[in-house]
Amino acid sequence: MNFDLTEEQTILQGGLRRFLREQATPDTLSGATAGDAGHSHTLWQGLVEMGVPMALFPESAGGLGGSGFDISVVFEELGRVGAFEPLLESGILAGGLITELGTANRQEVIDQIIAGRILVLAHAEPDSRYDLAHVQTTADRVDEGWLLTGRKSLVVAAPAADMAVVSARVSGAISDRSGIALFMVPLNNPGVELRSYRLQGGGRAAEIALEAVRVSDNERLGGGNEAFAALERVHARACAAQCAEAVGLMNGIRELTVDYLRGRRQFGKPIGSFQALQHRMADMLIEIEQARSATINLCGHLDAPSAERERQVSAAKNLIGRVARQVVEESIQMHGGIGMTMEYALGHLAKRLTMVDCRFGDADWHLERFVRLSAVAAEEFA
Amino acid sequence: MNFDLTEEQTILQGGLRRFLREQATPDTLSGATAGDAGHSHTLWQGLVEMGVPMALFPESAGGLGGSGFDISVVFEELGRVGAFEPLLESGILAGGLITELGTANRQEVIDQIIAGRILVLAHAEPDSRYDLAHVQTTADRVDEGWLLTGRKSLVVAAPAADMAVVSARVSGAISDRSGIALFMVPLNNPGVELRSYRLQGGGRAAEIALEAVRVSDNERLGGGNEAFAALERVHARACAAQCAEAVGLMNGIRELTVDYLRGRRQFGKPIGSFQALQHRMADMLIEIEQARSATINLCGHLDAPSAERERQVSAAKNLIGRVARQVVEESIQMHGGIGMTMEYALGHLAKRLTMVDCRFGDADWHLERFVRLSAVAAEEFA
Amino acid sequence: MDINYSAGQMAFRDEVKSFLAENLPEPISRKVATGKRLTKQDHEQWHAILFRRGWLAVNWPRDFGGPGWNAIERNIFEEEAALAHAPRIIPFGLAMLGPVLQRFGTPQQKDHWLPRILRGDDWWCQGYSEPGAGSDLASVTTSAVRVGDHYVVSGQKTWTTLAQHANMIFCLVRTSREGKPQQGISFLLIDMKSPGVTVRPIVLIDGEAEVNEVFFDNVRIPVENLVGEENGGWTCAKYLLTHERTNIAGLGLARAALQNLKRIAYAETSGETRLIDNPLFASRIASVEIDLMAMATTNLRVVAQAAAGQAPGPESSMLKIKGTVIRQEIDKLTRQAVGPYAAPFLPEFLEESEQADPIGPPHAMPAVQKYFNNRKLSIYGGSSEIQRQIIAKAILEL
Amino acid sequence: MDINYSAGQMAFRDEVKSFLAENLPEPISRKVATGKRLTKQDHEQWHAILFRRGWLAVNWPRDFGGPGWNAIERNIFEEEAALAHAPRIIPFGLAMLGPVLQRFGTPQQKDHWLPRILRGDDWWCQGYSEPGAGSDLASVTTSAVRVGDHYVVSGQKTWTTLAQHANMIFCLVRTSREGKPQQGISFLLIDMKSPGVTVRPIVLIDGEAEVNEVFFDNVRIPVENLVGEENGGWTCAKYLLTHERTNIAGLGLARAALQNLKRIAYAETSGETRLIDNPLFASRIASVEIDLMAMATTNLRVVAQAAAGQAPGPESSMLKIKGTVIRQEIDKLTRQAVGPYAAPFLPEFLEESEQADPIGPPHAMPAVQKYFNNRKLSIYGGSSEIQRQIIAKAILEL
Repeated sequence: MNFDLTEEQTILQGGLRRFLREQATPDTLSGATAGDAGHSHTLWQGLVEMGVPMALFPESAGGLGGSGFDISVVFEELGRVGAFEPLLESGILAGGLITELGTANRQEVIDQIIAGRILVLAHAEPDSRYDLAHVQTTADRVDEGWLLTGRKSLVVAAPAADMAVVSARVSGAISDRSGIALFMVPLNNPGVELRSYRLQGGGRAAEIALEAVRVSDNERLGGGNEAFAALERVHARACAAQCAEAVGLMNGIRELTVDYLRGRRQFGKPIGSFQALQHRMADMLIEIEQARSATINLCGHLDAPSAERERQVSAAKNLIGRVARQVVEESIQMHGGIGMTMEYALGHLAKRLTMVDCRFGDADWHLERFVRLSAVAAEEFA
Repeated sequence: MNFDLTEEQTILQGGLRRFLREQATPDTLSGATAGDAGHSHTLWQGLVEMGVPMALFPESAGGLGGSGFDISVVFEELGRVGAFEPLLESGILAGGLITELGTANRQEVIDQIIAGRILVLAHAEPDSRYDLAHVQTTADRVDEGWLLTGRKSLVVAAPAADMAVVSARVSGAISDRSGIALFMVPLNNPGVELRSYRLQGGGRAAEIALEAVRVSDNERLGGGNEAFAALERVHARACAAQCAEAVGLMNGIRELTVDYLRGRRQFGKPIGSFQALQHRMADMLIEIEQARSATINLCGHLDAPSAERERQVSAAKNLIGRVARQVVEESIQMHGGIGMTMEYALGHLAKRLTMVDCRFGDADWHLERFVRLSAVAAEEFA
Repeated sequence: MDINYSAGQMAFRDEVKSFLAENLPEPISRKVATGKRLTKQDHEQWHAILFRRGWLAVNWPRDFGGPGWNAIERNIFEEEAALAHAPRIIPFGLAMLGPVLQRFGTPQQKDHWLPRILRGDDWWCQGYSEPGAGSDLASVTTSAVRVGDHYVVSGQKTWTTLAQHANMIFCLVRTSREGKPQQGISFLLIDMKSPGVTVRPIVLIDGEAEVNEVFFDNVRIPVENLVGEENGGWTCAKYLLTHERTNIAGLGLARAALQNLKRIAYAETSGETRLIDNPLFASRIASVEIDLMAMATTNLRVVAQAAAGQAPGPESSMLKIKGTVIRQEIDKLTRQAVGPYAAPFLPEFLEESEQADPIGPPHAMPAVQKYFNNRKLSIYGGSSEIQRQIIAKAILEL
Repeated sequence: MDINYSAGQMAFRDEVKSFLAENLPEPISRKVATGKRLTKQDHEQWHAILFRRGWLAVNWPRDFGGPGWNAIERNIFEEEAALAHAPRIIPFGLAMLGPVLQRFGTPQQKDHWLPRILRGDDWWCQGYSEPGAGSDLASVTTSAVRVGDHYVVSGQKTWTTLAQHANMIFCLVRTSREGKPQQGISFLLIDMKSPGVTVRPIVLIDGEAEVNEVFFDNVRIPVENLVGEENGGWTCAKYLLTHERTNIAGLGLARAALQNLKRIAYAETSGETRLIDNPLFASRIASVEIDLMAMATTNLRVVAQAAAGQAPGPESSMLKIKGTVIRQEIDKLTRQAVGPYAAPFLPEFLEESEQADPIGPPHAMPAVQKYFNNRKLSIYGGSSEIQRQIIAKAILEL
């Protein structure tokens, strides 16, 4: 049992924190959202040069680690300043699936991602809500290839990417776990249409329409039609990244709020001297520590058998979602009006933290999932 | 729209408050629980002399009113001091069913109840939890009468009563609404066995075993086998009484707690000057007012069509249950150790308020019931 | 006790309902119902309609052009208007300044300003809050120095709602630094077209610029724009705050929001199941609905007291806190109900004129916008913390 | 980072598990598991078993007869013991007084008292709280006046846990009224058999008499029973409080309580449905289980710091608050799970020897008793309010 970072992780954390504190200014972030790409080339290049994408891949794939705690170190720092560079999309999701399942040119693509190429995963659809098995987009066999038709939704960072890993159904009903395949699809392919928009939490996403998009067998990841297990595994890693990012956001918000409570005076005293606020701030701190522990639990179980891993995913997402709400609402309340403006740093952090609950399943969705996943283990009481 | 009591109600309230403040002392109450009857003859006689049971019956049955607000006036005062005289059991439940359905000697029995005779309703059973339709006790037809066999549980005030209204199944499955009949059963009948015990909230109850208890057709209420609707109607009135009692308990607790916050000094100041406690006490006050409003809503809908009435029952019971927990836990916490002792008045009030949630359905049970009862009304959105 | 409206009150409610059905312009109510932006013209149009009916100045006495309603009638009107998706009546001139002028204004001020408020000649905004002052109103620093028959005003106001539409602002200004902070405050009416007044919008987390900063740089205001006595503005300010509190529970708005939530929960599905049929989500809706049912009665109890002539006291603090908790919980559930499509930030879809298809369901963006916007409910008009303080002092006497 | 125990720690845990399986008397663990009363003899028997194994004084150094465990090993032991339904180790002599004597006692005091504590020759209780003092320990008024080679003690202590079993009590007493309140306090060991000592039980809302009042009426105590310096007792008191905080999260107890809750939720049915299959109730259990999973790791993080030599600081306040919230929520759900049979008050069924059939399910009365009893968790050992204050000052620096 050991809660210390490795030396490499400590160095990465320190470098990343310095870099982001200097570079990921509110102006840079709002400028990034406003631009077409939805992210900052400066930040992205900086992250690539520091080897951050490399930290997300295992050594066997040319990376530096890729463990749960490598992920958490990186994403907590991104969260602390509210950065939204597409590391989760390119490194964890698309890169993770390519690493897991392989493609004809697996290592070449991974090296490109590590070098800064941006890929995304186009998986969710307009009606899927948070159901990972929901795939209505179809892959129809033609000659040596496939025709993909359907709609992909909320593809974060798609406007910054040139290539997407696209899920499509080869067989089965819309919500079957079986019969899902993944394909590499260049986003400038004929039949691919993007509609780009801004996100509440910063950055951009796109809705993607696929109209009989032609792909070859070579572009099918892992060469098979049973990608669900890999999707679930990679989404567990994405949830870990998101939880770590949320912990970073919570701590960024905590620092702002404590500073504000110390500095802001009302009725002749710093408002931080009012006991009611002190107690609520103490409660918030306790919950942030709980959020960190839930994230540690998830990161430490990413390589566990899927039943236990997914139970930890839902535990962490539920707890993070609940604490996120408390931290957002309490921090804004303790700030008063200033906490509601986009001119003050809290605004962006609070919005981004709110949006954690709308991606990969919200707190209630995961609470119910946790109940289902725990049911088997619980039969000991029957 | 009018939230004022009638002149009669105001007089009753004032008299009752004076009487109970003088007579329902902690010693009287704990003595009542310790005694075999589980209630205080002195208090009971006083209530009868003041005409309190009479206030619970409609004029058509020789009473003084029996409206929802007559009920709430009486039970709020009982609650304020934590009294547990068997008014709900005798006046509302047993008396209510006799009033609703009639017996051979209806008015005679009602007059006796008004004059102080104690009857109870033996309805719940060991496995019924909060399901009002659950009746496993059987009534088998023999000659001109019936043989009752089964077990009745948690019959509050049975040790003080000489007669019970007993529910039994004539037909149908255990949880059917149809096929339930009610019988007047003297508790000294052969085959009736009582096991008496104390209650957490004060007073006594009994488990009742019925072994082929012989009753005649005359003793069947209303002469029919479809008593469920009356049971539900009378239980709505009982819930109103219980909610009003809870509001009384909450206000008794509030007064004790506010006094304590004002008088108790720590770190050189009254603890009521600590802002964190002030804010929590303010929140408690708001919820107690909500509890009062929920009770008013229920009392005002006791004569509404059953769908709306029962929706109000579940709304009130849910809200009262939630607020009761908050009031109990917060008031004990704000008192500290003294709040946990039975030597101080809070102890009994807090226990009795806690037990409100364990009778006639707890907060969650009624929340789910409210969802079901609202489903029809909600179809407008479909 | 009787929880039902009297026959007269029922008839009045029906009258309100029919009036709304016949006179509330559908394009406007559709915007309100679907969470779209209202223009200045929308507000002015609705005010004019109410003015013609004599129902605009709901809490003004009949002598000044009000409808002469008691608290129960006002409550009925406000609730029905909210349920019909009428825009709120912009309160600054009507609910706030009007009563102050009626009580403290000179005959000239009353004659001049009150009819203009009713006719909509002026759009008023409120110059109370200052940067760094928050709920501590007495710490006003914007100064007004008497020079001849003018005050020269310098300083800054903030959180000024809809100042972008306003041509007039009523301000608390400091005319003296002697004595207690409350003693040197005056209540001044300022023409926003005056040289030296600038307005800067503040973008909030919902992406909208509902509030503003207003700067005063040596702005000259004629002394006849002083309301009440010089250094007597605190009296006006306190009087105004008690009047601001009509409809403080926001009951009609809460009911309309709950209906909207249910509508969305019926429309949203997860797999085969409607969200409304999800036991956990249904229980969360039920819980807040039960709170709302009780608060409706808590509200009526306070309203009935007010109608019986008792001034609404610290009970309104209870209504504001609980009303806010309920509305914010409904907003949170609505945001949760729209699911992943809460993520897109699409302020353009708050414009009725936007022709493009929305991203995801059309109810998504307004739901998120409202969730963020309504964080304000617990902050403005006396934060929930201030309200708890009032309850602790005035009711609990702690 | 590695969230798993090392091989050595795993082996230690297995050793603890086997020891418990082989040595914890089944009649005792059954009482603990089913919420029955433990006798004084039960506690003494279990202490003696642990003493023989060298595992009784978990936080004493090896030199004094402790096992020499670090914080992680202590944590493993305490959690396994709770899960095996071992009685808690009565803390007054072992966890509280022992460390104080080791640090501040004279050689004679150490030689005399420490072996007696290990052997169970004395049952100690704690004389800290006084009526009217609550969390404000420095306001001690029980007085000790030096007369020759004795102190004469008069006054009253309260909330004295298990004083009915005790023959010795360590007390904070006032030996001076000069200077700050903290400066006139001394730490005194008092034989409860001394003339003038009386004990009065206090019945709590769970119906049990776990705590007592202890009265001192001119009780003569030899001066050699003073620990530390006269008027230096505050130092001992503070030192003791930091040691009281081992296992403050109550993790093993929470896990055992959660298992008990699930067992009951499987056994209780409403109609055809097991309570555990009720979506709302299942979600409430899941929510607290998720909190507990996270707190287990929060606890290990603090424990790992302690094992690395860092003194447990204000983080233990976070563990106490959250641990309490979790245990009280589990207790509340357990009380809810037993349904209407929570109502009977049947203290006689807390006796293992009771032969009669219980009223309702046998788990009902212990569940209710525990719900009421564990209200104490947020009150004693520094209330949750005091803990929040510590966090605000020491961590947040507000």
